[in-house]
Amino acid sequence: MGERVAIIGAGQTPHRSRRLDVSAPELIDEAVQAALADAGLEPDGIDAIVVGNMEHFEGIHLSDLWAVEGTGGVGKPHLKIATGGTTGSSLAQAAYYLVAGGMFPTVLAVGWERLSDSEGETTTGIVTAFDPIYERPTLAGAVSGLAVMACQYQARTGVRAEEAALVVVQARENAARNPHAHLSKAVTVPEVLASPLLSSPLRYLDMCPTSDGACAVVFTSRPGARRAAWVRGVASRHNHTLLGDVAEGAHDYINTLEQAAADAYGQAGIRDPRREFDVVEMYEPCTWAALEWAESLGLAPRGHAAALWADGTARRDGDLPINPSGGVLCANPIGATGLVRVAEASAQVRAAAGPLQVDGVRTALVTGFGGSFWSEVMILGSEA
Amino acid sequence: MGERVAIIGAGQTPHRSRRLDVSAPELIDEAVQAALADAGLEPDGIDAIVVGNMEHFEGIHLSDLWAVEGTGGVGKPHLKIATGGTTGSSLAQAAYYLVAGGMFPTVLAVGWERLSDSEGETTTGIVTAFDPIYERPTLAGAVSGLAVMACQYQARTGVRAEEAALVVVQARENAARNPHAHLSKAVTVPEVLASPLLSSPLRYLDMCPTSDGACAVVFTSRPGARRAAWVRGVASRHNHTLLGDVAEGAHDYINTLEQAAADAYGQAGIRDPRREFDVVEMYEPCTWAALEWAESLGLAPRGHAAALWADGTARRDGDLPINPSGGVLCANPIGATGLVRVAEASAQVRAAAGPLQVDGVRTALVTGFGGSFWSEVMILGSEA
Amino acid sequence: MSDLKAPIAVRCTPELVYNYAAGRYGSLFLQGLKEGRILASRCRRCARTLVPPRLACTGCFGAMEDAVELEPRGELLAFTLVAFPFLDPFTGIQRPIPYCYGMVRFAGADNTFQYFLSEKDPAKLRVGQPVRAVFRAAAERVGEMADLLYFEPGIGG
Amino acid sequence: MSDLKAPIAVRCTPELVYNYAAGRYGSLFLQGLKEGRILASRCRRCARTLVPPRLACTGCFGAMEDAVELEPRGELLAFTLVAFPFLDPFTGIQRPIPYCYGMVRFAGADNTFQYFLSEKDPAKLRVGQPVRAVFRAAAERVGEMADLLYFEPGIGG
Ligand SMILES: [Zn+2]
Ligand SMILES: [Zn+2]
Repeated sequence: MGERVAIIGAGQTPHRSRRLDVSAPELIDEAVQAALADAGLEPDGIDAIVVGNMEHFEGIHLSDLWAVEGTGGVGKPHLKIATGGTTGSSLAQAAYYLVAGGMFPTVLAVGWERLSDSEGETTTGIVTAFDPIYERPTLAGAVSGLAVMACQYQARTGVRAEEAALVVVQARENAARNPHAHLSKAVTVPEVLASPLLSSPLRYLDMCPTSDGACAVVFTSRPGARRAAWVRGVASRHNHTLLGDVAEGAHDYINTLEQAAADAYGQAGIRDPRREFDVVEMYEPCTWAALEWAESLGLAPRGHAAALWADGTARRDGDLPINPSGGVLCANPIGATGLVRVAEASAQVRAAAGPLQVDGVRTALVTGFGGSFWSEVMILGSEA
Repeated sequence: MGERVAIIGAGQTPHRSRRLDVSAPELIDEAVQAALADAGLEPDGIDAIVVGNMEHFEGIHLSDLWAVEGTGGVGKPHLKIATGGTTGSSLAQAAYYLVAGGMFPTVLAVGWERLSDSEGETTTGIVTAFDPIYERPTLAGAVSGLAVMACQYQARTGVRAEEAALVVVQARENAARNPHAHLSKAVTVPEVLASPLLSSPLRYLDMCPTSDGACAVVFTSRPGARRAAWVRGVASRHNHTLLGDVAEGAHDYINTLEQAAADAYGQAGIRDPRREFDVVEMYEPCTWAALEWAESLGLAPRGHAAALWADGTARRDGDLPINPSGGVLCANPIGATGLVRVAEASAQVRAAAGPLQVDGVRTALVTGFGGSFWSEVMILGSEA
Repeated sequence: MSDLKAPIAVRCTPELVYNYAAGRYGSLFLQGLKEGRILASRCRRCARTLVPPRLACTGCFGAMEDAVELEPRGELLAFTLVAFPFLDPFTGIQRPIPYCYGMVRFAGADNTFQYFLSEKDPAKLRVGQPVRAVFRAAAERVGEMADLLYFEPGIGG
Repeated sequence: MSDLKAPIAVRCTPELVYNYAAGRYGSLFLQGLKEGRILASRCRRCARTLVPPRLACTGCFGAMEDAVELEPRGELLAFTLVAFPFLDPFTGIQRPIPYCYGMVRFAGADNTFQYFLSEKDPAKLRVGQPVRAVFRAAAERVGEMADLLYFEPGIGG
């Protein structure tokens, strides 16, 4: 049902720890201009704009108002999306629905964040996203939320910290080719294991950074002759208010991802995800999450995802490259992060990924994570 | 283009200065249950939910996460909309688009706010919605922003404060019939003129209150045999980041409203708004705004809207009733306020407005206001 | 436009006050803590039992009309030791570290409850361990979350 | 669920710090204030002139590549006297009241600029009045908005 929808262009800023040379609208404008150029469009070729960040990180409480000069949205249909970590993937889904619904032929999705503006107090900001009475007293943001998940995963599977560490070792190798990446210095397993403990079992190098950056992606029902990545599946599963309801004891912590994947795979006719995807751009906020969630996505049997990284399968030249961009572990401008996954995967499908290009990509899997262990999945393909 | 969309039910909480007896999700649930009952639906009859507030008023920075237990949104497609004062009208527009696009047959829009949770510091919250470098130093929230507009209107038209005061005198008369209204005590013109100065020329009784409350409205493409208010026109105009760009000197301060009205009137075939509308539910945050904006809507010639209130036209038994509910001047749970206008207007069209019912309503005009003098317009009719 | 020689940043340190209504169900729970009791809500439609109690059932969106008291003990399903510094949004100053918290399933509940643990060495904790709730002395309890001090490893652990 | 006898509210007073990058155009403007100058940006495509200067033209979304200096005077298009108390988000304490601000169109600009007025009696102000910008003494200017003290009524007013 609905129009078929293609991605025909994307743009990113370099993601950095502090972009003091640009204001927020200027930062956004960098990504928007790059996306318009990549899509071969002028501003008047955009029919509507969806823009997102998490406004408490900047303390600007109408961030769409603030951003409008950077997006080119003055006088256009303009919608802000802010769903926490999933903001970027929600932007992509909203843009998809707006185009698929037939009312806006071409929609620009714009995600951004300036985490440096809150002087590194990202955890404080994240804590204020949760219930003030029951969960704020204990929660230490995404770090401790993910640590609890990792504890449960470790207890269930017996996977060791050195196995999880391989995820960031490989991510940094990939990021070394990515000019947009925030962190691209090589790290080793012993360095990961010796890095400071944040929240057991998570150490500093297990966790994603906080970045300033922006990303924009053009969705259209009228790609004409342009190289297109077609949206073949879209699914979102948000769940409960309280983390205590999320953690009630499914066989995986984040069953929203398994549910969203099943929905999207059904739409795209994917039966064997391990074989049918040519590349994955996964939202992996920490090393342990990459392992559990690869299993939730059906890329490895339960308890055995570590082998994907250990045996080379997930390498950029492996059988199923996972995050050839370096992923969230190497750049995390939160409101843009999920959209960067879409931008990278669409570039792979469009054979426009430059130094990051994986050979012969026809089908790509994209995920988003956020909120109270919310999950979003998008599948892109070279054919509609 | 798109599916025809009807409103088949709506629910509100009573709007009060402090609802300490319910938490935010419980407050929301009151409105949701009322809307489902009014529409004759069970929760499983809702295909998607759009929910909105302005999260900085509660300091809860994933308000859709917090609200989900109240909306019944667990596991459903679920989108947060937060556009400042326009939040409620944006919710209605988003729900309309989701249904019109054909992908979700029935969508529930839910708006809410608990302004008492920030201990009355609503102005502080609103200031943080504006540019931190250029406009926060001077701005005193919506109060001073609207005062500047009123100053310009007064200078241009010569309208006197006692003429503007009639707007709230009539609003309170109407609110006396409305069990949901926050303020329903009668006031007189001398009382308005003697009330404390907030920001010249606005006095305390010229300005809307801050309330705790919630509202929910059901939009569907499948009304069946239910009484329906059909959406016949939808338009939104958001503009610039800086108020200094807004105020650059059009003949009316808020030319977004004139533009949005022209767009929506075109969709609905409205040529003579003064004659063709049977009732108006206008977002009037202050008395002076009601005057200027009635002119922007074409309900009176420029500079002459005060006559609508002076000669009885705008009374609930007048020729063009404006805000028979009492309007924003009598209840203002910000994230719900624009949606309350839609709820009230749809009830009028559905002949379901009870003690507020105006005789023979076939066509209703609804507006929303917010942001940097943003405007939204929706037209409802008894026929599709 | 000229080159950027000296980029400027503008500082703002807002201090805001929020006062969150616990509402009917939350007030019941906090009042229960004052009495040293753990209160939950039960759904008549799907029999789900949830703590803290709330209006709408997470399983079926039904109204949870029955309050039930749970034994103050349960099973530890996951835990973490928080060791990094950050500003506590309740106070604006750094939260004392290190501290442990975990997800506890009360006996008879369907969900888990996130709260502090007494033990500060994660090596001494294990998933599946029984734990019990420890309250402030009765005279010091005021009807707030902090009336519940922490969970501590229980017998059988 | 039992009746609600004593509703409970939970207080939270977060204190947060933000440090906003002015960026290339904003830094130019603030540096200009330090020098006692009003700098604007001009669009090559549509000739619009805007103050403060910014990257993207509000008229055509073109890049505003030219900086221009404006005379420090203009016309008062609207004004208000703020007389009610509220917490200033810059400081967390009450902003000093009363104060006047207005919308000023600089000579040569297309938009208006919102800033303080020296006059505190609105009866002495009128729409259309000429005003001029008054700066801090040169030695005290540091490159921030407060380097511009206010607008005061000018000759011809
Ligand atoms: Zn139930
Ligand atoms: Zn221009």
